Amino acid sequence: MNPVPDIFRILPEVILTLTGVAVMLLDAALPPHWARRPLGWVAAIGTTLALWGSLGQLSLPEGTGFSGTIETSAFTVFFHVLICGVVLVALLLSLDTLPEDSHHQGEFYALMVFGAVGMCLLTGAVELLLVFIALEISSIATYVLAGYRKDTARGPEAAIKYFLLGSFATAFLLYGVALIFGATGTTQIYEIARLVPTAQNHSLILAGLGLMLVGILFKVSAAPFHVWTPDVYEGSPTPVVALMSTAPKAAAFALLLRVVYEMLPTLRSVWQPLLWVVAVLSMTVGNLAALRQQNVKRMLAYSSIAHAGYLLAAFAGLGNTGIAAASFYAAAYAAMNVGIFAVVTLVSGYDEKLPLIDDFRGLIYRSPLLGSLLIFFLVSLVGIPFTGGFFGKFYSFSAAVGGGAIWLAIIGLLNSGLAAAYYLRLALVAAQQPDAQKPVVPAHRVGIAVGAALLLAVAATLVLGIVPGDVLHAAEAAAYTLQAPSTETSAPANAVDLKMMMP
Amino acid sequence: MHLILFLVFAGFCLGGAINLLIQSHPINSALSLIVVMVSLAVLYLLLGAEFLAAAQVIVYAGAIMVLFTFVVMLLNAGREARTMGSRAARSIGFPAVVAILAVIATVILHAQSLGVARLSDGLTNVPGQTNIELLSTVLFTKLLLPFEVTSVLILIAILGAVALARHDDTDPQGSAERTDK
Amino acid sequence: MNAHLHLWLIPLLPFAGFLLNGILGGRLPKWLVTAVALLTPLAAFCMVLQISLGLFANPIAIAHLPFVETCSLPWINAGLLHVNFSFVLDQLSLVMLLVVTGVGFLIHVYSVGYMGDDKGYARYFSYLNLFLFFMTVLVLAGNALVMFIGWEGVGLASYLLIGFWFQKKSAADAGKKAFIVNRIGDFGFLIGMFLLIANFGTLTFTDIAAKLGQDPGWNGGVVTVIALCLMLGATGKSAQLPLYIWLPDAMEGPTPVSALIHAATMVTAGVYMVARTHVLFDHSPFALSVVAIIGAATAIFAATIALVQNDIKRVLAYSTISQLGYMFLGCGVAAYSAAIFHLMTHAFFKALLFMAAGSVIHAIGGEQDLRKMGGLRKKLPVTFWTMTAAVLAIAGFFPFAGFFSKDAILYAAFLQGTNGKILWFVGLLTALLTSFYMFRLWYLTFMGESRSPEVHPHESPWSMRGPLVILALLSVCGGWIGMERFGNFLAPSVGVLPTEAGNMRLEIILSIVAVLVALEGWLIADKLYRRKPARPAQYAAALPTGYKLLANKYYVDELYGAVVVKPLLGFSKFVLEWVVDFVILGGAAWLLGGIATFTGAILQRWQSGNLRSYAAWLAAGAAAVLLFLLVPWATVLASLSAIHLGMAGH
Amino acid sequence: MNEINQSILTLILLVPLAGAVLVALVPDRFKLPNWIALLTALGTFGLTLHLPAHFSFAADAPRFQFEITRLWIEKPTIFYHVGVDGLSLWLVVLVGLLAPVGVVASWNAIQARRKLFYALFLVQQTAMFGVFISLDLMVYYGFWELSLVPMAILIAMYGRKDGPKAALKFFLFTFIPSAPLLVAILWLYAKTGSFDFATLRFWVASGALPAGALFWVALAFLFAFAVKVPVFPLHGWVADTFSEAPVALAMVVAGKLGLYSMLRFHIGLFPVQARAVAPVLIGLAVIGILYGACLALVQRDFWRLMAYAALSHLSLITLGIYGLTLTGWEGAVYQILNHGVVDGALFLLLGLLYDRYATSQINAYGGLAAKLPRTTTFFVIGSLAMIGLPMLNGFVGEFLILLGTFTGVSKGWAIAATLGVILGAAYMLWLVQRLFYGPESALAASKPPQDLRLGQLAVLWPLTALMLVMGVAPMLWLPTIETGARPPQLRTPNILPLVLPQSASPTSLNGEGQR
Amino acid sequence: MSSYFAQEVPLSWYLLLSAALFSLGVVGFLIKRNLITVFMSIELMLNGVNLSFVTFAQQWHAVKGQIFVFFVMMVAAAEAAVGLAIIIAVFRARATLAVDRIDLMKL
Repeated sequence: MNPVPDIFRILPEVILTLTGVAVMLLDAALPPHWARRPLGWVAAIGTTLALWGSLGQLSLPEGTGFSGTIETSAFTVFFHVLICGVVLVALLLSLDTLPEDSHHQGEFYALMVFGAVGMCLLTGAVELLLVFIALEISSIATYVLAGYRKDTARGPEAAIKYFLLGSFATAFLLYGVALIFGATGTTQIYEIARLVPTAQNHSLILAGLGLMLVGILFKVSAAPFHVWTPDVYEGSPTPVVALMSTAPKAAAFALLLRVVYEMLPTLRSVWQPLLWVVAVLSMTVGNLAALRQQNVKRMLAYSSIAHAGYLLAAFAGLGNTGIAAASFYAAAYAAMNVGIFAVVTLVSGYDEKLPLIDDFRGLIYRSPLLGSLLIFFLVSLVGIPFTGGFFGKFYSFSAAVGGGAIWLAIIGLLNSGLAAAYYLRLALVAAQQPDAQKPVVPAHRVGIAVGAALLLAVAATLVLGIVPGDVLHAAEAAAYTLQAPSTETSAPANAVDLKMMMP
Repeated sequence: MHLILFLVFAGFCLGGAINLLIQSHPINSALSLIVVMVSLAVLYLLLGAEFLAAAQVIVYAGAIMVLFTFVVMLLNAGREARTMGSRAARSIGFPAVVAILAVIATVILHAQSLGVARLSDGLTNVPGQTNIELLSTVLFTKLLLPFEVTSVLILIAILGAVALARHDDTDPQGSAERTDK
Repeated sequence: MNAHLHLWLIPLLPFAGFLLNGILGGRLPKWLVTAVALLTPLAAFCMVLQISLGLFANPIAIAHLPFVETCSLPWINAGLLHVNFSFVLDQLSLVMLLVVTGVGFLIHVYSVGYMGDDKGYARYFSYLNLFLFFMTVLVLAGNALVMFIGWEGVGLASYLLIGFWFQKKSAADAGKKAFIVNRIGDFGFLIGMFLLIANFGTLTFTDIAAKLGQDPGWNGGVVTVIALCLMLGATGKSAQLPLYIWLPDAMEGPTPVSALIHAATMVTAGVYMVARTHVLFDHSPFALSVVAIIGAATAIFAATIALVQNDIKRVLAYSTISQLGYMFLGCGVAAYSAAIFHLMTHAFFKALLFMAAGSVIHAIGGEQDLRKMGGLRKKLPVTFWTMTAAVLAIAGFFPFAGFFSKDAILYAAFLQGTNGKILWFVGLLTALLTSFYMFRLWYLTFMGESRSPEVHPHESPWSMRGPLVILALLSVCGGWIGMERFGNFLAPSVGVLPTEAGNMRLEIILSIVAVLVALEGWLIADKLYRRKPARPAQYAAALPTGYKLLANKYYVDELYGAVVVKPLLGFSKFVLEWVVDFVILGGAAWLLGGIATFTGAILQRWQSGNLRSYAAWLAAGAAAVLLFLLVPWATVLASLSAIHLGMAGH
Repeated sequence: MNEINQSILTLILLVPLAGAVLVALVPDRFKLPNWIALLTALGTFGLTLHLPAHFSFAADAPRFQFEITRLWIEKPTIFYHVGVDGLSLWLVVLVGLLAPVGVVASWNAIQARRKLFYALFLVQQTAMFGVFISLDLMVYYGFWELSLVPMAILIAMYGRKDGPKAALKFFLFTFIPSAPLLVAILWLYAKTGSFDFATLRFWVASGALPAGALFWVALAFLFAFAVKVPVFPLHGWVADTFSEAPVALAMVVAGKLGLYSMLRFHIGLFPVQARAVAPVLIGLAVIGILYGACLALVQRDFWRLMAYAALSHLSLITLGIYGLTLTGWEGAVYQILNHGVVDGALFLLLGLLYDRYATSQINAYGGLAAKLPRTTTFFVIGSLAMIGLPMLNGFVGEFLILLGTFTGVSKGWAIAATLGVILGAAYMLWLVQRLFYGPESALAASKPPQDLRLGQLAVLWPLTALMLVMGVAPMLWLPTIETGARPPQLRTPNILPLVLPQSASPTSLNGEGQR
Repeated sequence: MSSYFAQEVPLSWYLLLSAALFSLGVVGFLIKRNLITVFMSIELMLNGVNLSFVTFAQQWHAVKGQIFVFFVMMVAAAEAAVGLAIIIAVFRARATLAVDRIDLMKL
């Protein structure tokens, strides 16, 4: 019945797991005084292989494996590639910025790779049980990584905040799953989608949806579930922030797409306004709060909240358009955000001696390369054309306008104007004359690994900004596979007949 | 009978949970939580989940809570300090909890065609198949992947726990920052 | 008619001089600069002379005037505006050309001596040539826009030349003032042009005249408005009330410049323009009377100020304003040819007066104060005699040039009914004052004893004396052409004199009255400044208010400063810059930013750092989501089930 | 030749970009960045001259020429669609002309981090070219936004006193209004499925789109453009930007982009809606003319003076545009060119003064004319051109605009505008006087005189000659502009076909839904 | 009286109990001042959810619900290991377990 061996359906995950195990074992096996840096290269190579492997999955016929628990489709491949790419960049970044005498480098790399397993699974899972496990894998990996600088005061605080609030939110998600299970008797996403229109207890489904959304929106740090973000970003090592502000978020967005568009498309009239409000709230709150920030990482944390809002705006779009726009935005956001955190890592240093915006003064004089890159990524975050940020925003709001949510687009774009204020503040500080009175620690040397990481991020941001056609094409293919054509025809958003859901 | 058992253990559950909240010493809270869990195990039994009842006792009450108490002891955690609480937690949180509970309760009460629980009411209709057989069959066929993936989860948890809890001999940085508040 | 007049060469010759001296002047030897500077206007003058001789020799050719020469390529051809570079040669422009190039050339020659030691020699001559270029363009212009080139251009040249000694603050100020005040006049000119295009669709003078002639309906109304707008332009350029204020200050420039630009040629452009567009004025009696009144008022107003000025050039400047008032008076009574006649004679004697004054100033080392002169008659004989001719001419003594032209204007005014009589009387009074202040100047400068014995005056070089002599001859004989012949010659261009109603006897009586009045002026001056030199001071002391009023030029500059300039600057500074720009607009932007930052600060408080409050927010969010999803749903459910039940009931 | 015509616009876009990359790559030695930038700028200018040389005026010639259409992104359908018509042709050349001027103006002014400066300067060039030639709204929007970035960075890095603040102000002022613009573009796309100018124009004219929404869409377009121009109450950024921006950028920052966009994408796309708001714009423009002139009168800093002067002049052009008369349009486009040329020269000179004397306080100057005769001469000529002396270029545009307003709009507004133009002489001549005339100031005496050098003369001479030529022979330009304002197929006199109120013109596709 | 000895209990009662436990867990998170007890509150929430799963498994006769609970337990164990390790790390770094003192990072 299933012509494809199940193992191919989880090829990237398998590769990543093997890599993680290999790193872990090597870490244990190597003599203690040996450098652990090569382990990072092993992890990077493994991630690259996984990326390649997930591209290979494109040749598989679309379908599920392991008794309908995991799916392989253009959608999963899109997000797999995205996640593996981000993890790869984060690994390369860590390679050069983790201190040489750090004791757990091996574990660090292994955790990153294992986290990637969870994220990849999350995008492919079509069984809520697997979703839950995958979510936990990626979460636990990031909890630990967040607290990786356990010798500092802030590291463990970030970890415990992230951990407790994350578990708290996961409990909500789980409750939601339970209620949906209660309403339909199954946890398989396709079956739920099939059963929902005829299910009896719709309020149960709605409650379940609401509670699940709490958990997912927490992961994407959308307002009002964003409160953890600035604190955790501030306390976590910057390479980890580069990872966790992008990859788990992308995975969570994939999950959100799957939940709302694939699992509950018939409830569009219900979740769409909700996401509309959340989108507006996220971007407004994120941008306004970022205006006064002095700490770069906190500022970028607020900015990532705002970006979650921009991305959620795409959900106002109809069917394929919305999914494609959201997927594209996820990619663009990942590229530029991982890039800017890479730059921030290099400037602030792993031990973050220079966390404040004022510490970036004259960056372009101290290090023209880093200064230019910082400005480049900031420009992309502002959403200037010919960078990924622009097309991300463009597609997202285009989808919103297409879905009739003009006000959302107007609010969003005005917000992006507001956002320009603080992005530009940082850029302009970097372009200012350095303060001669204040000695500054020189930025990290840009090594091969970090160079490659930056190159990847820049290239991705530029490709997404100048020739976004292919990526958009992939996103559209992903959208097509996510949403069955039958539901696509069920017409405009607000025209969903409520009676359909009645017993 | 079922009703009485339910009422008794539900009462234990709620009592334990409330006690968890009002006890100020972590050990007492942990013990209250164990009460909740054991009571839940009984309720699982009432709902025909024998395996889970056993797992609840073994895994939750036995393993997890032991871990908790162990850590409480290890860190020598005393009574909760009377710290200045967060006003938001009360002024925002409590109404929110009430709202959540109210909404969910309403939903549950309005749910249609919810069944009833009977003692020894199995899940399977196949004669001769126990619940545990059914459970394991499903677990190792249909849900094989999640099960396998759990191993990664466990691995990662161990790895993480080791990475975080292991005490470093050298302390290259952070000692200065440790004291800052 | 000869189709190859190449009128465009007339302006372009001086322009070539301007370019050569302007660009290369600093590096050329002085003799070459002089040669270029003199030869180009001379060539232009010769060309004009040749053309006019050719015309006079050939009456048929004169009958074919005006001759229009148009550049085959349009200048501007866009939308409603279709303008070519077109030059027109008719009697009017011919007369003007002769005056402009002739007097212009003489002043060039004079300048060679006067400016010989100046560092900016080449620059000076390039500006002078530039002025001639623009002036000839103005005169030759076949349409209003080309005239406007010359119009603004002479203003520019005037600006440059007044401010020639730019390191003197007063000179630079005066240049700026001249340009800006002229611009106010230009405003009227511009609006007039817009109205012309809007109403006639053309700016070409001949077309306008033709259209006006075709339709007798054009009368008053819009034509009046156009005429008044043009008149506003003319008052600016020709220093009439209320825009005359720049001209006295313009005396800061080198004296030959004052002679050329601020006496002989440029300031008469307004008169020329009115004459050029006379058809418009002819169709608007109201505009004409406005012109006449402004002219008469300016004439007497400026004359009174001139009575008490002590700067030799300022006396001449106010006398210029006054004489220009005469010309406008002439225009205002439709005696255009009389006005042009006076323009021509005035050019001769006023240029002469300025150049003689320049010669005096030159001789006594730059001193311009009349009170420090005196007794120069012996030392500067040539200057004295030429100046005397000019004074007699301007005072209107027979048979000097001024007599004929002034007489013609007064006569024409007298014939204009009751109002004309008043105008005539004002003109007569002005003649009295003119005679008085000119002889006052004459006495103070040349008669009596020297009041600055330490200076040793010396006669100017021949390059300066030569033009004086020539102009003196013209001042004497310039009027002998006679008004009638001159008027007949100009008639095709500006129409016939409205004097047909008068008669010879009346004209002679009036002439005698005018001469007697001038004589009276001389006698008073003679009494006050020769026989009883202490009297003026006594009079001044006896009438302190009046004297101060005159000496301070009626406080008009101060008035403008207080009424226009200061309020404008103050308004700009305080209301616009401070209130509008800074407080309102800046405040609005600041407020928006402030609101955003303030909201941000409030939102930051959300981030208390406390885990439990974070959890509270999460719980609140969850509650909000649940309520959002379920509460409206519940009501919908209720209503829908009611419907459902109702339907099931059936 | 055909191949060149096909690719010339792309080349114009790419050459500065390539130059920027090259500048970024070479070492900062021997003034290499300067030379590369100069050569690139000159080369690009040469390329732009190809356009007028091969522009066809034939009655059957297409309106847009040198057109290229290539699919860029399939969905949403974005075409790389570029082309020029009479409106944009000369603007492209103008941008090309100002590039070498800018390089020369920066030659000595920019001493540190030249690579970055010239690279960004050249990127800015590309962005500006892009705005003028794009016929696809998305591509246009891309360049429109892109043009902000190099400007902001350069103002921040090379600003005089408070660069970053001015840069932020500039950026926010111009960036935030483009948000509604993007929404409007997206809305149009959502309704029509196209970003193409011609297609959208058809759609808008067809009456198929809801009129109420279209009004707001047009307003969003206008708002973005009006800030960029700037139109009166939205000029808050101008003064600070002018006083901080490096000379090379100050010459290009105001005016052109916004004014062109008004012509092409506001009035060109939404003639009916533009007509509805035109009275407001006319009023604001006249206020802007007078307001800018009055404020220029009382400025103490010459950059700020130039900023308010620019406000005044740009408002005049706005008046010409929204007067919606053919005369006014031709004058307006011509005046954009004039303004570019004249401002280029004046800014170059002021920049030199600032470089030498390190202050922009007008009062500190005085009496420079004796020491710097050439500077003075060129400055005076530039000022005269600016205040509209006949025979110099400013006059032609000014006269046409005022005439168009007078005859086509309202006599009252025209008179008020003319008054403002007259005021122009006051502040410019006063500036000239305070800078160059009068007794020599301490500042002037403190530095050895150093008049214009060869490189600067090499720029100023052509610019000055151009002022004269443009004043004497405007017909070298006006016919081209007319083909843009009124395509050759339509020879209805004196009326803009775009704004015919009723369906008198074959191209105006007004349906019933619009009035 | 006989109803007290009934052999069946409506599942909604179980669900209400589950909701109550969940809510109490939330309340615990909000009011407990010790990191460990806060964590315990989360366990309480999870237990509440588990009860729902088991109840619904009974409702649908679907064994997946029970398996889900099984997995939740496993995850809880893993979380407990990591969470307690983090708590230990916090204690080492800050020498306190008071929730309200863990607020170095704010605004």
